[in-house]
Amino acid sequence: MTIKIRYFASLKERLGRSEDTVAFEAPLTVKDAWYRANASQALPVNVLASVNMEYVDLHSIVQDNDEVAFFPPVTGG
Amino acid sequence: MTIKIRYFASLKERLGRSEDTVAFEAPLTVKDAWYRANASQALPVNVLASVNMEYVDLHSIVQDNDEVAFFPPVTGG
Amino acid sequence: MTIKICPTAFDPWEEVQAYQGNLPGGSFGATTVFIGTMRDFNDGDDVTRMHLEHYPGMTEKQLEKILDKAKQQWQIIDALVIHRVGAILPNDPIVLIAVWSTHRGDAFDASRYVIEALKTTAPFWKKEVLTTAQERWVTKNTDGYNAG
Amino acid sequence: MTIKICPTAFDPWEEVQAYQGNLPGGSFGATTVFIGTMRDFNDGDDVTRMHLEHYPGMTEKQLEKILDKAKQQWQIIDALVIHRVGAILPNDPIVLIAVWSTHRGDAFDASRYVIEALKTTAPFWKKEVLTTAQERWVTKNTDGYNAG
Repeated sequence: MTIKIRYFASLKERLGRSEDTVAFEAPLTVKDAWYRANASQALPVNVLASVNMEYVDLHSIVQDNDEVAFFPPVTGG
Repeated sequence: MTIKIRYFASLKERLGRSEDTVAFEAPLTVKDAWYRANASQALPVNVLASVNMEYVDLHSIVQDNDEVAFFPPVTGG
Repeated sequence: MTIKICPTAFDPWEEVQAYQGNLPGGSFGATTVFIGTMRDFNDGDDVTRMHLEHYPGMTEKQLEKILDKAKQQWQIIDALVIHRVGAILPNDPIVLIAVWSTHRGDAFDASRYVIEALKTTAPFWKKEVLTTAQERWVTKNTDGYNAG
Repeated sequence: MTIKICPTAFDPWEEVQAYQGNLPGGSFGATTVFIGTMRDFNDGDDVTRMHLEHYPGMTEKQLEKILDKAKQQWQIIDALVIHRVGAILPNDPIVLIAVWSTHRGDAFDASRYVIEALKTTAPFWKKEVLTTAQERWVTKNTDGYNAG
């Protein structure tokens, strides 16, 4: 099973890339997905996460083909 | 001493006139002014009153040449 | 701060666009506009037109007081108030309140204050003409916070 | 209910005028419009331009959820939300929220709700370019109720 992870805004700049693909077999949380892709980077404080464009908490379980995203607090409007 | 009294909207229609002139000598309240001009008509409930285009209560004393007005609750906007 | 009593129909968007064109660009971050438009129904009846009476002189004076109070309470850069008088048809704008400020909280709160204060203290009176040709004075304004 | 993500400059007054032209005349009594405009200063610094990033797909989805919630809570006839993305200059409108309703309380409350919800949940991010050529991400939105 695989998921796509996307990064936005300052987080994307800091990581130096806009997406990752992560393969997994056992059930994986959103937080686990971050550490699969960013072993050496602590999950930023205040980070927001979505799965398939809906906000989720970091303990949600991801499914095959999900699109996970991490991004800083939003500042539109 | 004289004052002008003006009436607006439904009150003007009911009285059938838009203004009166009232002459007086002793101190006169806004309420007194109404009864000088409308002896037979009770002061309407909820009526609003102004003197020289500022809201006043009915016990305010009028001065020579004041413009007094009576009108129903306002309904603009 | 500008107040206009307007005896003929006006286009609210053109008025605001033109007024904003005279404000220094880049100075304001928030604009709120409220427009009250004549509906073709009220209190369950079809309304064909309306006559809006006012007290010339006192109306302007009271509107100025309202804007002064708003300016004391909130950080406002500028404000425009336009109110129709005379014969009004359904779909005509009756009132326009536009407020410019640096931050949105001020513009929202001030414009809400101005319309509520206008509706309770500015001397305007509406008389409706129904499709039955019956005429009736509107006797009170609805509450803006719990509008029925 | 219409949501537009707009990569180029737009005229808010013309957008609202055109949109309202398609609504049935006489049906609405209240219109509120909020416009957020780019200022040429922020946090004490002069800002020359801004880049607005978003998450295509999620942004629209979240804005639709916000409008749906507003429609559940208030009596809304229609609403229009436009938000810029990409390169933005001072004095450019960034966001437009227009709400049409029968009574003013609904339009005011709904538009206030929509802008606050947009600012906390719609995935947009602003990066400012200062006159010093320094770039910085805006890290949080001001509180709309007690805007500093």
